[in-house]
Amino acid sequence: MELVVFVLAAAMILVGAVGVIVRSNPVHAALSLVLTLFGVAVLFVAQEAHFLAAVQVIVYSGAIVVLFLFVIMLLGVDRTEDITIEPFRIQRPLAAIVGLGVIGLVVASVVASRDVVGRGTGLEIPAVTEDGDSNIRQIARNLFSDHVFAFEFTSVLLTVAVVGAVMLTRKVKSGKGES
Amino acid sequence: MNTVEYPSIDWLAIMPMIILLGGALVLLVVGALTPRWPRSLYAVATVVLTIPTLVIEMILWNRVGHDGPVAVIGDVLAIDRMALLAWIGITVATALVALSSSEYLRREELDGPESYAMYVLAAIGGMALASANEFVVLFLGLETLSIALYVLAASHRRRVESQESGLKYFVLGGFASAFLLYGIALLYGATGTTNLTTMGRFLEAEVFLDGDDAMLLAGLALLLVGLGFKVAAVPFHFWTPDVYQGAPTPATSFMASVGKFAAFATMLRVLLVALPSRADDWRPVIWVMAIASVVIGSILAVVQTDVKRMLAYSSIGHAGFILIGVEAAGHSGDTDGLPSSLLYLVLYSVLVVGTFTVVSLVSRTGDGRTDLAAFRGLSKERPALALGMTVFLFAQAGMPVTSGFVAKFGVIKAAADNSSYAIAIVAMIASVVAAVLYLRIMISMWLSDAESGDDQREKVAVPFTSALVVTVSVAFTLFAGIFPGWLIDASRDALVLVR
Amino acid sequence: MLELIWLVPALPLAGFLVNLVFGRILGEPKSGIVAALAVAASFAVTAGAFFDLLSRSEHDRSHVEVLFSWMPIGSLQVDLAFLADPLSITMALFVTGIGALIHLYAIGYMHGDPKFSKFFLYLNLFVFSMLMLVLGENLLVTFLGWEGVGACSYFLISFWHTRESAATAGKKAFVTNRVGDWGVMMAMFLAFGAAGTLSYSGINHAAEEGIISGVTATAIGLMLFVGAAGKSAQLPLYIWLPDAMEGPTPVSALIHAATMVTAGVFLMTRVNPVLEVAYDWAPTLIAIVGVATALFAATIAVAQTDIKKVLAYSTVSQLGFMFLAVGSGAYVAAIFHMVTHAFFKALLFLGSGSVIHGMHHEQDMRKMGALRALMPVTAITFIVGWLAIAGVPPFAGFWSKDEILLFALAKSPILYVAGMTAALLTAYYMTRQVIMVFFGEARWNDHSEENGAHGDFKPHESPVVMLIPLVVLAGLSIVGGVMQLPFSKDLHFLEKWLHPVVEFGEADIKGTWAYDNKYVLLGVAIVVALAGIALSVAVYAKKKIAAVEPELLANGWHYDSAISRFMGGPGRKAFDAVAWADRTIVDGAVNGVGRVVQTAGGTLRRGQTGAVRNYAAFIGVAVVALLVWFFLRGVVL
Amino acid sequence: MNSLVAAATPTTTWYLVLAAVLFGIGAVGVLVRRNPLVMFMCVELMLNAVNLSFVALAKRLGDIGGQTTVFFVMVVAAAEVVVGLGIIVSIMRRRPGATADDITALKG
Amino acid sequence: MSLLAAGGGEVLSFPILTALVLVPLIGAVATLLTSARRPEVTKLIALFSSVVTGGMSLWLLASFETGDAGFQFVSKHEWIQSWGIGWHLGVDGISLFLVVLTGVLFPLAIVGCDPHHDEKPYLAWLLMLEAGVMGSFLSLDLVLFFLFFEIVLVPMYFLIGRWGYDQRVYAATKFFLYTMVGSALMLVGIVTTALLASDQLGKVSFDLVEIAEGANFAASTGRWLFFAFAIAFAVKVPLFPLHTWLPDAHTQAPTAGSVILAGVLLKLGTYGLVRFGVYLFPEAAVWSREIFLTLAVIGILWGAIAATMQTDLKRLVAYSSVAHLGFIVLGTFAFTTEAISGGVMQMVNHGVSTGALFLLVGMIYERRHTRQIAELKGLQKVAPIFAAAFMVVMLSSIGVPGLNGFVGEFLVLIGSFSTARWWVVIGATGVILAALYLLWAYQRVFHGEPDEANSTFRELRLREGMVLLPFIGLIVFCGVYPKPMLDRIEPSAKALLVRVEERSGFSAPDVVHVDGSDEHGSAEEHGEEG
Repeated sequence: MELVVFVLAAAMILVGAVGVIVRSNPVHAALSLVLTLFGVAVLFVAQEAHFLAAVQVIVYSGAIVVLFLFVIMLLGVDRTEDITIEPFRIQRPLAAIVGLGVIGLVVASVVASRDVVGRGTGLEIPAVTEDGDSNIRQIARNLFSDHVFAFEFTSVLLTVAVVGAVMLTRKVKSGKGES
Repeated sequence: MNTVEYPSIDWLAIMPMIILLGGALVLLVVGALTPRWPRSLYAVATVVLTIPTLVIEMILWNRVGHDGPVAVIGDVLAIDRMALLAWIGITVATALVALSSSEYLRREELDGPESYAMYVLAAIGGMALASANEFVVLFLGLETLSIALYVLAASHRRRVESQESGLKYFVLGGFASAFLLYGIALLYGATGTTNLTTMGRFLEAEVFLDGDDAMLLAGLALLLVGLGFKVAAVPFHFWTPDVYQGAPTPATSFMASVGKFAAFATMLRVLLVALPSRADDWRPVIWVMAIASVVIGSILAVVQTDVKRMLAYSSIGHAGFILIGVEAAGHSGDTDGLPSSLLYLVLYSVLVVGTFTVVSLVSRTGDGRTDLAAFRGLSKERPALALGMTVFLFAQAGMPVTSGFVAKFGVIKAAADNSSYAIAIVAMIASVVAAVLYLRIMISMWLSDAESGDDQREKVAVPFTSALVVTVSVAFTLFAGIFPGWLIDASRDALVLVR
Repeated sequence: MLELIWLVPALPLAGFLVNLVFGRILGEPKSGIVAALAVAASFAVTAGAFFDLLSRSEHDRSHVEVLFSWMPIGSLQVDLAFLADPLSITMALFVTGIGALIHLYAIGYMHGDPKFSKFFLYLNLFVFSMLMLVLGENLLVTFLGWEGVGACSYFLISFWHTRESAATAGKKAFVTNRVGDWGVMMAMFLAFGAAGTLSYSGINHAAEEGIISGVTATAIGLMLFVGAAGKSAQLPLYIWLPDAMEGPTPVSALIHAATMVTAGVFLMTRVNPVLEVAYDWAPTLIAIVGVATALFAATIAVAQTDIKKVLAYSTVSQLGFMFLAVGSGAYVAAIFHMVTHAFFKALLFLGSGSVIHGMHHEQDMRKMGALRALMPVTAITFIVGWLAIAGVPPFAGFWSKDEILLFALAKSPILYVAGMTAALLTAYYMTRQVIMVFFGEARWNDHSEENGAHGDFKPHESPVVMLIPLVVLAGLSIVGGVMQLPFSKDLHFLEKWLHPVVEFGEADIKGTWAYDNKYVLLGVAIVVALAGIALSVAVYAKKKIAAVEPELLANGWHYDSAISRFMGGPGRKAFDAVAWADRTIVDGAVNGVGRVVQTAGGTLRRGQTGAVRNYAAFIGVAVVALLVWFFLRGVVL
Repeated sequence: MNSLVAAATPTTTWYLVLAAVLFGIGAVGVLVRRNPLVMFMCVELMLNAVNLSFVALAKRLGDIGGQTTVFFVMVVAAAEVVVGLGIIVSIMRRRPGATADDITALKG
Repeated sequence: MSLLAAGGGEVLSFPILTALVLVPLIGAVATLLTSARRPEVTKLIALFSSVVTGGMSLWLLASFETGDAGFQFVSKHEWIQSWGIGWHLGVDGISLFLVVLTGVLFPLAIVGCDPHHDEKPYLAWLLMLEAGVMGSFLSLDLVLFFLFFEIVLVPMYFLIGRWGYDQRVYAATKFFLYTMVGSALMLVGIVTTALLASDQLGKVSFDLVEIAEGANFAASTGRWLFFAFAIAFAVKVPLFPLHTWLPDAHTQAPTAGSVILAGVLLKLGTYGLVRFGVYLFPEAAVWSREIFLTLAVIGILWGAIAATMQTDLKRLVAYSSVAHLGFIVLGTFAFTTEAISGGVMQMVNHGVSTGALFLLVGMIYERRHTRQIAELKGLQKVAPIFAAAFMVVMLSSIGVPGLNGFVGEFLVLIGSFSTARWWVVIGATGVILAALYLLWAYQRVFHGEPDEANSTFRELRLREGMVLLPFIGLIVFCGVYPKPMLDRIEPSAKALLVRVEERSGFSAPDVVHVDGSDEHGSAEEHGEEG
């Protein structure tokens, strides 16, 4: 059962991911991204991160991808991009090296040290109890104990984002020094 | 079971950030509600904002002196002297940049509270980054700083270069921080914690058999990628020249001062607090990065014609010098590396702000004239300014009686102390190569004759605020060059980290 | 009186200073008179010193007068000190004496020259240097004078520096002398290394005590000879002396005949004990070089047409004789000949000067002749000089030359024969000169219109100031011989006088065949001299025999021209090569480094394409590299 | 067959490997795509890969911290998207249809 | 070696050495502060401060305790404790006359030649340069020395670059970078030296004396360190083949620049070799003496030959410097009292005579606006006094006895002969070449009939004569009566030598009453085993 879920989700994820980088039309790419995000969400559930799964679906697939699509439409850059030609000759070989290298090496490392992961740390996360939100509870507790500073600090981050968006998109006053 | 055990909150420790944040918000809100403020009032407000911050940072400095370094708020923020040194440096740099950009923004018709708020918010991010004792906080701080910098880089809406630099910085930044984050993840997997102190203790205690630590090391590798990108060390430096050149000059100086300082502080903390037991693994990498940075930075700088680009490459070289200190710090029982790096950062931050301030003045309206030709005849037109620039350039070249010499001397001493002479010699030779570029700027300022059309050029205006910044920087550069004792001692005190 | 020995050089120096400051104000002729008086005064002092010395017993006829410590450092202690002993006083006497006369002469000769006072400035400076040279108590003071006279001769040769030839000649003299000076320096270093001092007494003493080993002594001796050869115009360094005739004639007389050129002989005599300790081949070599020079120069003199060139080569030749003497251990004879030669050669030069003066600076003998009548005093005195140099008894030259040949024979017949041949030639070419200048038909009339400036061209006798020295010197040339007459030991005044100086080095020829038959030799000498004269008369007066003046000899065996051709050709090329290497290789390397950096930068910056995707790719590759490293560290290593 | 299936229950390592692959694909995407938006999407892929590994590791370590971290990552991602799209919009306004390769005024 | 350690000389109420450094510095600042509208005031201030410095240096000379080998007038203060760097100044027989030379040369240079533009910064740089040079000669702390040694580049760079001739920028940059490469290595050397010494000293200290006293480096280490220093100095000297920056710098520099460059700046190199090379690493110095002797001799000949072939008068003089400096290095590495003292003498003498030569060449340029020998002719006829002055200076440079040039050269050669015989034999031929190139140049420039371009050549003016007079006075005096100098130099030179012999086992043969040749052999053996 678990296996089936994993395989299906993995398939979704990979198909989506590949889609993102091979679909020449940005809109399609965005949609394949959604597929991946869903897959990830599924695996979150499988890993008992229900809250994150929810957030994943809502924030990512919901907000972010929509934002992407919105921008694509806004700028009208939905014209297809020809993937077959590559202006820089070395780019693709390098990409191959990077992709395979990163995947290979990380996988190798992960596999090499699979036995020691989690050595010496606490017990398994308690399985779902009678009130089904223990995961959320735990996150909340963790959030407001260990990570309270980080949590508060996100406010700064978000302020930056907001102010940044304002600064960037305020329309240009016509004037001298145009370049 | 259902209660949350909140951590005790050391308000004083986070007061600087709170002040700055509050100030930034006030600035934003009030600024948004009121019409355009009179000249350079935003800047003044920002400076005013930094004063109490500095005071509290001093108080904290003394407190650490008495009670020793502590990690606060659930051990996520390290309040030790390295952090405080970084905080002070960041605060001062922010104030200087704010001052130097006030007239710039008016000139470029970009005036408004946002930029200043952005500086302040970025500074907060930098502070969090510098004292983060927890990878989550580190990541948040990093992103806050970076995102702010992306915005600042792209903020000159009339210059397409500015937006280009913003885009490049953003794409590559996101790319790099993904690696960083992945590194954190793997470290988390290998050690079961995201807290630097805990991780450090865990790794000290733990013994790894062959291959067991592969994940840990992979994480370390990816972590170094992220950090190396932030400090603009070769081979993660590619963004630097483009972004430095394209970004509005004050933003550039902000990146070069605050950005570098925070990034290096966190790099030192991560490597020395979380991963000291792995020094033998990461030191060689730092060694290579350091040498590559000094050499490539210098060589590429020499062939440039755009001053901002030159300074960008030279900043890569400087990063290399700082990395020499980091490398030294990686040797067991070393007591020079960390202080020398910090000393270098303190001196360099002020230096670079001063330099870029002059550049921003010379670039004239439109922030376009940053090629060597723009500096031609500056000695005739603005002798004092030219003299100031000369001091900065000689300092960057590491000439004695300037802070630059003290900085270089420190790291060289640290390197020699760990008998890594190769790196010291290479670095010094590279610094000679780099001297060429500083000389080239000085040549166009002092030695080259005026050419036709020079007199039609817009005059270089030197507004008071910028003059103030330059003066302060020059004074500091020379003073620290002649009487560096107190700074050296301060950086020495920073040796005791939260562990 | 000896305490005042320092006055001897001091007075000319004073004269120099006076002329230096007031020369222009004094002008002509006062500055000349001042100079002449200065030298005359120092002559007087010298004379006083001479008698003082004479009054002493033979073995403390030596007095050292220390002025101050010159270069005291470490084990090197050099004083600025004077040594008054028979040798130095002898030298000083004729230097100052003849110097005074020539000063007097010059007052007349330089009449009307715009740089009149400057001439005497130099002349005084020269006399000062020369006196430092001869009176020096140690090699270094001598060297001071040695270089001083070199510099002065440079000034004086190129006195008419607007003449390219004069300037070149001066430079040539200085540089050639420098080659010799290198030798002197080497000798000083060796001597210091060996004896730990530079004072003559110390060095000679060390030599006599056998502290200086044979090898070192040989080295010192030869190095000094290199110096002497430079200063005294011996093979192969003689080339500068003929050119030196570019200078005013009094200069030629004073410097290039009487005094400076004899410095080499003086120096060798000074250190005769060292030569004595040296391996035997060293003096022999000196003797050979000497006689070779004598012969060589004589052959050249045969074919010269310039009145002064003849005398110049004859000077070289005569100096050769002196070195023959030195090489044969006949130091007394060397000094003897030096003195007599000083008399008659000065006389001859001054005479020729008088002729040139009378001929309005015409020096070509082919344009002279029959001047006997027009300038009688000059003619007569000149003839006296001629007889003296030709070796006709009882004139001075005869005795000194004979003494030298005596010792030469004692050393080796070959030297004697060569010497005799040289003597023969001397008689020949001097007679030739006298005939061409004073006898025969006048060859100058036909040139009268050419000398447009003074169309009515008529040679005239020189003024009295110029004639007085001639007469005096003529007298000395006649009686000079009495200093050292061979007939009996009691007549060896000079030998007795110099004995304390040369006793160690002087060769003992008693019992040799030559010594026993010295009267035969006298006869031979007379015959040879007369033969030479007769031959010359036959050729140039009677025109019995066609004159042999091959171009080869006229050009001095092409020796000089060969050297200058080498200097101008390969030598210059070599120098150019160095300069080229300095520019292109040494400096090229420096600029090359710069270029390398530039190129490297140019190449590297192509990686900075500006395309964000490339950057990402490069970063990615770096990531992989990092991962590889750490993976190896983790798994493999 | 069945037993085989039963035997092969996905362990953390499977997740980590999957994440690595996803990360790699994302990285490649950044290198090969020219449309800034799509490049940005690929960065999102990479972040998701990281999130996945965090979650998996959190499960394996029995430490909720991992999941909390993911939460923060999402926040950051959101913020990045806002600013990133802002930048892209502002540049695309001036250079419609520009690809990443066209934006190379600064180089050398 | 307590001799050198003893902070000899009476303790002064007034820190004369510090003043020597600070007065010109203050003068420089003061010059900058004067108003541009009153140039005469500017000049006056500059002149005043330089004259005061000169006066102080002379006072130093007067009150210097002859016969004391140690450092005198020592002023020692803490500066950067945390790094063990101190403000430690002192003067001994070796540095004394260089200080005096500096003090004397600068006023003359300031009076002697005016810049064509921007007099104010020109004077300021010049004074800053003086401060730097003084500091370098007086520093007894490695870092302090490096600081001055390096900072000297800046004023010189601007003097050449702003007030030089057509190729000035190239020349200035070359000069700056070339010297910087050397000092880059030296900095590493300095740091390493102090750190290695700290094990034996028990603390990190850059104090020259403390290190020299307390530390004794292993042979191999010492050699590496020595070379780190030596390369820097070899560039500065300049020692063949690192000399090519010199002709460019000299030729392009303004007259005052050349005078100072030749007069004192080059001496930084030779002085450094003595003070920080030989004194600090005797063993390494002895070990490598053959290399330096050979390079020195090559330099002597190479410089002379290259000089002969120059067509530019100033360039010719520059190359002659290469040759002359070769003698100094030769003397330094001969390790005998005579030779080392002679080397120091030569440093001063070369400063005087070459300085004067550059002044004269500068005057020629002022009048004719060319330095090309080919374009000059027959000047002696139109300007006899000028020619005479040139002649005297030239003769001193040729090394005619009775003038200063000879003393140094002679002492170097005679001193070196016992320990470096064959090098001396070759090197002495440089004396011949010197006569060749200078006389040839003189003939081409001053002899002959002047053409119309040169027939209007102006005779020496009173002011110029006043500037030249001290030079000529020194030339004659030092040549005739060098004793006072030698007496002050000798003890320090001896002490240095004693140290060398103690540390390296090298012993200069005792020349007195022993046959040179045998001794020579033994000396060589010592040399090799050292």
